[in-house]
Amino acid sequence: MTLQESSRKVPQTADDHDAPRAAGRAYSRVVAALLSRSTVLTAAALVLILYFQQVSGGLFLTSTNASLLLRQTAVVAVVAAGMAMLIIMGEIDLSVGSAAFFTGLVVAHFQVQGWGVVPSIGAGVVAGIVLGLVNGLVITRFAVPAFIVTLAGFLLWRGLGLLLAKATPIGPVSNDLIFVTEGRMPIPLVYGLGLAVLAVGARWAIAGRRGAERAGSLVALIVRLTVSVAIAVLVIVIGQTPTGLPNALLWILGVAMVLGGVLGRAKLGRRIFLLGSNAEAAVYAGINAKRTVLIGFLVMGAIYGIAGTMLTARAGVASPDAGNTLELVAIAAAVIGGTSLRGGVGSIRGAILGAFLLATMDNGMSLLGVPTYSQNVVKAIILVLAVALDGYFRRRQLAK
Amino acid sequence: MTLQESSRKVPQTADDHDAPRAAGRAYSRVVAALLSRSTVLTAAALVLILYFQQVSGGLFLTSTNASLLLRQTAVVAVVAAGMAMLIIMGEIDLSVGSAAFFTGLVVAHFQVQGWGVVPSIGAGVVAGIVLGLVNGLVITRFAVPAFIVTLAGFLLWRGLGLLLAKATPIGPVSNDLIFVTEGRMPIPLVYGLGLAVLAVGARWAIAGRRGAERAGSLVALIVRLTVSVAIAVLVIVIGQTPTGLPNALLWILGVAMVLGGVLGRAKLGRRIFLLGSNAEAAVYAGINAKRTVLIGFLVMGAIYGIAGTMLTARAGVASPDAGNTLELVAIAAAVIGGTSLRGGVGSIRGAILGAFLLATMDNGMSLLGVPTYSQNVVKAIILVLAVALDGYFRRRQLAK
Amino acid sequence: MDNDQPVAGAVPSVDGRATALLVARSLTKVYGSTTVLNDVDLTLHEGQVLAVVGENGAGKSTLVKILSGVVPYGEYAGTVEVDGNPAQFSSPYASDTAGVVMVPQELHVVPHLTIAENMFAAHLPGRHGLYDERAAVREARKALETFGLEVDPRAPAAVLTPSERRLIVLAAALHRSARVLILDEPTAALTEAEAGVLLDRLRSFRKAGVGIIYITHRLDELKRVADDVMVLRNGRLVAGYDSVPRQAELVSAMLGETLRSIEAIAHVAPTKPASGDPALRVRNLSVFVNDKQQRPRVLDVSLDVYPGEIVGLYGLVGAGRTELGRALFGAWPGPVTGECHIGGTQGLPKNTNRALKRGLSLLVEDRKSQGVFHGQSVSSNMTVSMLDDLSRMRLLVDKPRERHRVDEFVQKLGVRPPRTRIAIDALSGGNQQKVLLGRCLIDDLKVLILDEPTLGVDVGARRDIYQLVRKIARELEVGVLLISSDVDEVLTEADRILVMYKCRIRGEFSRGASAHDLMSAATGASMP
Amino acid sequence: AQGDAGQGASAGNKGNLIGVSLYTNQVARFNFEEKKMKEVAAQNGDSVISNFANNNLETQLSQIQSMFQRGIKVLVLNQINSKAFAPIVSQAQQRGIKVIAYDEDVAGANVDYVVQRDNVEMGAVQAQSVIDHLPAGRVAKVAIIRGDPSTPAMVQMSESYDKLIGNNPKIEVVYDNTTPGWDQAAAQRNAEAALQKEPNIDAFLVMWDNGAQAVAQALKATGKQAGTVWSTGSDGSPASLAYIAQGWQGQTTWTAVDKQATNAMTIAHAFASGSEPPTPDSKTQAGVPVLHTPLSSVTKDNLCEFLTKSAPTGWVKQEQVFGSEGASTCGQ
Ligand SMILES: Nc1ncnc2c1ncn2[C@@H]1O[C@H](COP(=O)(O)OP(=O)(O)OP(=O)(O)O)[C@@H](O)[C@H]1O
Ligand SMILES: Nc1ncnc2c1ncn2[C@@H]1O[C@H](COP(=O)(O)OP(=O)(O)OP(=O)(O)O)[C@@H](O)[C@H]1O
Ligand SMILES: O[C@@H]1[C@@H](O)[C@H](O)OC[C@H]1O
Ligand SMILES: [Mg+2]
Ligand SMILES: [Mg+2]
Repeated sequence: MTLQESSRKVPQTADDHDAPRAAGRAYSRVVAALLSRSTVLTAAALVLILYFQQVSGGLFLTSTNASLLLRQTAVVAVVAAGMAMLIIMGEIDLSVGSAAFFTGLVVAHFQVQGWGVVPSIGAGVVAGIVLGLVNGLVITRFAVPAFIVTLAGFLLWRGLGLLLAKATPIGPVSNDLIFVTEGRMPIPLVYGLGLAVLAVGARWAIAGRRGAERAGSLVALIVRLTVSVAIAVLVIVIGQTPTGLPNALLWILGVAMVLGGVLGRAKLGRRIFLLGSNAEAAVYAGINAKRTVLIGFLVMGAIYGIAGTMLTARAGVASPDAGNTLELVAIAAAVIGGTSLRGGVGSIRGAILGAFLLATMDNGMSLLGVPTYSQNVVKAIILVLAVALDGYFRRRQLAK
Repeated sequence: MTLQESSRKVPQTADDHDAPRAAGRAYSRVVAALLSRSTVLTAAALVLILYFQQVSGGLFLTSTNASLLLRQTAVVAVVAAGMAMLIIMGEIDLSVGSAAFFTGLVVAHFQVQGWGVVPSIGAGVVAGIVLGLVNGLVITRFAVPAFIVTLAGFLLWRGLGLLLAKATPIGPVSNDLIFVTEGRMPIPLVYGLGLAVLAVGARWAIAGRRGAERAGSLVALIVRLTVSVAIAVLVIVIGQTPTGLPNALLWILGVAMVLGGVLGRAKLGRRIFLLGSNAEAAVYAGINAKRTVLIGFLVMGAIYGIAGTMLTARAGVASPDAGNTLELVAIAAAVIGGTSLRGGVGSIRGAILGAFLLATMDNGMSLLGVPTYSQNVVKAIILVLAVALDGYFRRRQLAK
Repeated sequence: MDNDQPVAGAVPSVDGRATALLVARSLTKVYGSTTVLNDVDLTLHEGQVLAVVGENGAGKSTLVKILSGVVPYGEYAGTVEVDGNPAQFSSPYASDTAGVVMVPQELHVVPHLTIAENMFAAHLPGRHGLYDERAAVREARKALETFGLEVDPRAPAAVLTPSERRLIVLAAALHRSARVLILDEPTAALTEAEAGVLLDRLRSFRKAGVGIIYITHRLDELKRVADDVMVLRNGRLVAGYDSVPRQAELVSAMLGETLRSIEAIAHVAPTKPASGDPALRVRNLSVFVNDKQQRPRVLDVSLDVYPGEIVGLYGLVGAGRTELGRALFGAWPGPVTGECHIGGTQGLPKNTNRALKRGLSLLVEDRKSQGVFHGQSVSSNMTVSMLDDLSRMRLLVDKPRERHRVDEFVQKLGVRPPRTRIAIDALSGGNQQKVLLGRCLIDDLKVLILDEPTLGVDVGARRDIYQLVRKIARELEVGVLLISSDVDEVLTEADRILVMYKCRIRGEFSRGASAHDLMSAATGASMP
Repeated sequence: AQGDAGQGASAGNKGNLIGVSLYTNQVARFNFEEKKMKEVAAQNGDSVISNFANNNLETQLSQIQSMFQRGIKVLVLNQINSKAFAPIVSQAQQRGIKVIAYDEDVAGANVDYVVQRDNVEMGAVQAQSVIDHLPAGRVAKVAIIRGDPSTPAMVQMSESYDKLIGNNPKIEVVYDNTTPGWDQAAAQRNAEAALQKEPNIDAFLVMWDNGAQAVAQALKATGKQAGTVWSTGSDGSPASLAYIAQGWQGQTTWTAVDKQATNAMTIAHAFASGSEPPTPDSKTQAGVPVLHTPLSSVTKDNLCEFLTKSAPTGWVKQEQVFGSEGASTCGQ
């Protein structure tokens, strides 16, 4: 909107899924880290967590509540990741709540028919990909904007689903399916996860070391290693408590890794950023825009299937209101996480952090028994504050 | 998304609130008229109307139903007009449903307190302007994207309203307030309106004549005059039937004229189009972006107040669910009406036609008692078809 | 056709250059009711450089857009063949796959993506769908060596100046193994030296058998690079040569005027003596980048521009001229220190709006991203900065007056086609530039800063612009600061020339200085 | 009103045209009731035009006004918001249309008949079932999960909750919150928060089945055993009946929606054909006749009886409750 603002975009590069790395080349690494949207979000979440911990009399920071929070975040996080990908490429998806409701229904239907967990989920994912394909084909073949096509999908998929289910909850589903998100992560997996955290952390630390030309990089190395070890230890410790870690975490991590990988390391990801930044430039550069958009919606289709499975597993039934307003929450999470609605800018990590911030608020306020309407008021104010502070720090840095 | 699409934008310039005129110099006038989004929408609406008329056994095209349709369209039309303005300048407003609920509550509150119609509406409009000011200030001062600020407003205004009203309906309001939208337009006003239609029509016809360098302009003159006279006669005839025309029509026309005038004739409107089309260039061209955005939200604030009044007048009470999903419907109407979510392109007329198209579908299908699920399916398909056809014709024309 | 000259490529070339790489027959393109390309034939052989010239709006870009799939198959008439097979490109993606690579006239660089990503966009190195950043950086470095550009390919393209952006795109295109390479005004934004490098490269490509279509407004380049030349006028092929003819002959073919009338244009601008109070007075101005390091972009610059005077500001890419202009115009987001008087009143404008109110306007360097309002009419593009003067009650746009003003400008500036209600996107690049110049001509103009005003402007239009600028300066007593990387331009048009090198002014020359003097000041070779 | 009836006739409808306006299609029972009403009306020789209002007042008003256009003779009104409908009721009555308030009365209007489920009684049935299943000899810990406070059903059920549970010395309320939009996911968050605050909850007092299903899921996640924590619900949703069979839900309050739908159509037919409507079982203060719909509490004990006797055909199949192998658990 103003010059200052447009220049704000500069440090948010395509590599923003790994913001410190990209920005670090231009600015001091430490300051960049302090400034990245992810850090501000993490800080905001931390403040909230401490507050809730204080006010709830210590109930918030318990392993059971950590598990709860993860389970409550999971669907939004997964969908927000897909949404971020689409928004980055200049598209949007308003149908995701209805589509996830529909695939969740498919999963529950086959569960009730007595199918096993894997075939039921498979059916849900296939259904999701079909819906994604329909969205993608209409958008690319008939050149109808995604906003309109997915608005139609918003009406269509829920309408069809309600019609098929006669608006009654379908279920309950088997405990095996519930286990898929709500279940406790098996101990070997917990150790595996701990090791994975260590491995990734080590890479991160070394990358910081290698790329750094400035002093303080040794400090950075140490800080990063410490953080990684701390997280790994936390994973292993919490994973062993009676509540343990929920399997939902694996879904979040899985989707984050795949989508984060695609955006960060795959050629497809580069095309997505370019297409979203400047569609005309992308076409001139020889990018097949239609195919890229179609692939994007196919990936989102798979996410419909996963999200539907997770909705059903979490609720134990496929409820007629499942996924209501999911599209809005997911867009909010992505935008809070730094994805620009103008396209070309954003990150999976940010979107997932945005989802966590939103879920933390829900969880904390439910825990405190804050009345519903006041919850919304508080949530609104925190949202604006988080994003405003982020912008403020960023500008201050630039202005100094 | 593709070059084709970006080139589609070409004929829709800032002067496009009067699309046929602007495009007319570049293309043959007749073909341009055939192609404008407004024409496609009008045609789609006509087809629908004829269909409903046929299937309902002549119930659709009655003066009572016309009145009903106008009353049903009014709030969405008014809000869609404001939304189009904001989207054209590159902003968006997700809070409008909640804000209209809030201002409607204010109006109902003062009505219940025994205030007269004018002060109650005044209070609502003032409340609306305050909400618009808050949105605008946070967006421009703290540089938080409108999407986030108004998403917060979406939660906040409804949350506050529900808290204040203790989530129960406030009302009933006086018959005088109800009259403000639901009432029958007084005969003198009907005649006034008829004359106004004639006057505007004459200007339109003459403008066509003056600007035309090609043959067929005499035909155009005659066609335009005929159309204007026909509409004026229709207004006067329907206005005199026992049902008459509803006052809601005056609100639609009033807002359309003011906003259409601003976008088409005012400096502000010009800046709105330019800002939405290229924010960076706007800065170099000396446009005060922040002030323009702030004014835009103040105008939208006034629309909150008007929309709230209309919601309350129509329902007779301020209901806790008033204005639910209004933001989504308004965005859909604007986009269907040719407003591009990328900014810089759109028209008030299109947005209002979009609102009519949506309302026509609702009204017709309710009249037929089409099952709700099928209603959604039909609506979804018609939406996509209308926009796809529009794009198809436009591309075909450009390709020739 | 009003011309019976042999048409380039229509007959097989004398030296028996083997196969025809690319053949186009009777290409015709219509927009609405305007035919912008009319029955144009073209044949391109391996190792041939075919230059395409013509005035702004002649249809050059349209021609190559068809050849490269930007205008997709089905939206034009005529046929295209590659290697004797019919080619029906639906997008640049398709043409690219067939080995036809185009660098478009307008810059399409995404500032927040890295330089490497911008360079290789659709052709990123890597396997199994994964992007190999290291390979990309390696390749990019190799490609950038061509122009001796020392930038980090991992940095966002935002750090590049417009001319550097152009260079990375060119470097990337040259780096690809194209069979047909199409360059649409590649040198418009380049310095002489950079252009020289590019031309050398093209010669080596020709040896390797690549067919090259080369569009330019710099006719002096043709001798150094072209084998054949075709001239377009009003969408028609009006002349073709199988060698480079005399410049005067080309110009007359382009403009359809006789040689005599063209030569008569050559002028010597009378020098305007500096007198009275300066229109623009700058003292010790420094401009810093808005980040922690506070790198300076302009250091301690002092200058005066007198009413009626045209001061040239010459320098190489990155010298800091654009920053100086932006700072004076109130459009620099970072810290600025120093003093400034505009028309006698003191102080730096806080924002662009204030600058305009005080009578200072700026013609931006990057037309596409900072200048043009895409999708908006020519008219509203032109009047945006003077809306206050063109409104009634400071509220409504006075449309008749606006129309009048726009018609006047369109005529004065020679905008073609002279349609003011069509979207500006429908104008050719050079004509868009004229519209933007019109935007700068606010009422009470005191200081006009022109940043590379003749980028992509044809000889005829360039002449118009020079004449106009001179007229504005002399008649309206406006002080003009002409930022240019074109030595000839500053030498012929400026009354006085300042040269910038590394953030500072390193030389001042009066009319009649030699190109050599300017060059050595601009490269830091001679310090005053 | 200009000859709407005439227009209706000219539209060529057979029999009497009855308008049915229901506020949402996201609740199973209303879908069932709509179908049932159409069946009954067909048997009576009437025809029905029906609409669901997507939970939106504005939509419902518009749909009803469209029904006026169609020339309905009777309006069966299941309103979204009891206080907002007085004007439209009087508009209907001015046009000579009889109005039957369905499921709940309309405040501020004198409708012609009320066919209703008594939500206050429903709240009482649920609260009583909780009281009946309290552990002996100590103060019990109860969590309350209420529905959307902007809906009258929630307000009326709450009335009984507060009376029977609020001041009950044998009960400590450890958690009490509302659920906007009766949203199942939000209910699940509430249930989880309750268990987080107090892991040893004895009973959940929940207003509706979707909420009870959310509680079941929360209980499973905290490792509770089936049948150890009592919970309540309403509507006899098949999924909840399955949870009751498994012990994950205590009871559901069944409204005899088939009877309610039939009553409405019988009364509508009587109004439309000018005959005497069935005798009411009470009258409102203003003298409007009221026919109450019977409520019953369904628990594990009477589950089979419910499935085989009370539940109307088409509402639930035994395999939905007992799994694909349990089709004849209760016999045929
Ligand atoms: N999308 C469009 N719609 C309508 N007219 C167009 C469009 N694009 C180009 N034109 C017109 O086509 C003609 C040829 O334009 P083109 O860009 O090919 O010229 P050019 O020879 O490349 O000029 P320049 O030297 O200024 O770049 C111009 O008159 C231009 O106005
Ligand atoms: N927003 C910015 N942030 C950081 N550096 C910038 C920014 N804008 C420009 N620069 C830097 O400023 C330097 C000088 O700018 P520029 O090249 O435009 O000056 P110039 O003398 O006008 O050159 P040119 O001939 O290209 O116009 C460039 O090297 C560029 O890296
Ligand atoms: O399920 C029902 C709910 O949706 C309704 O609104 O109120 C009471 C419940 O029986
Ligand atoms: Mg060109
Ligand atoms: Mg420059």
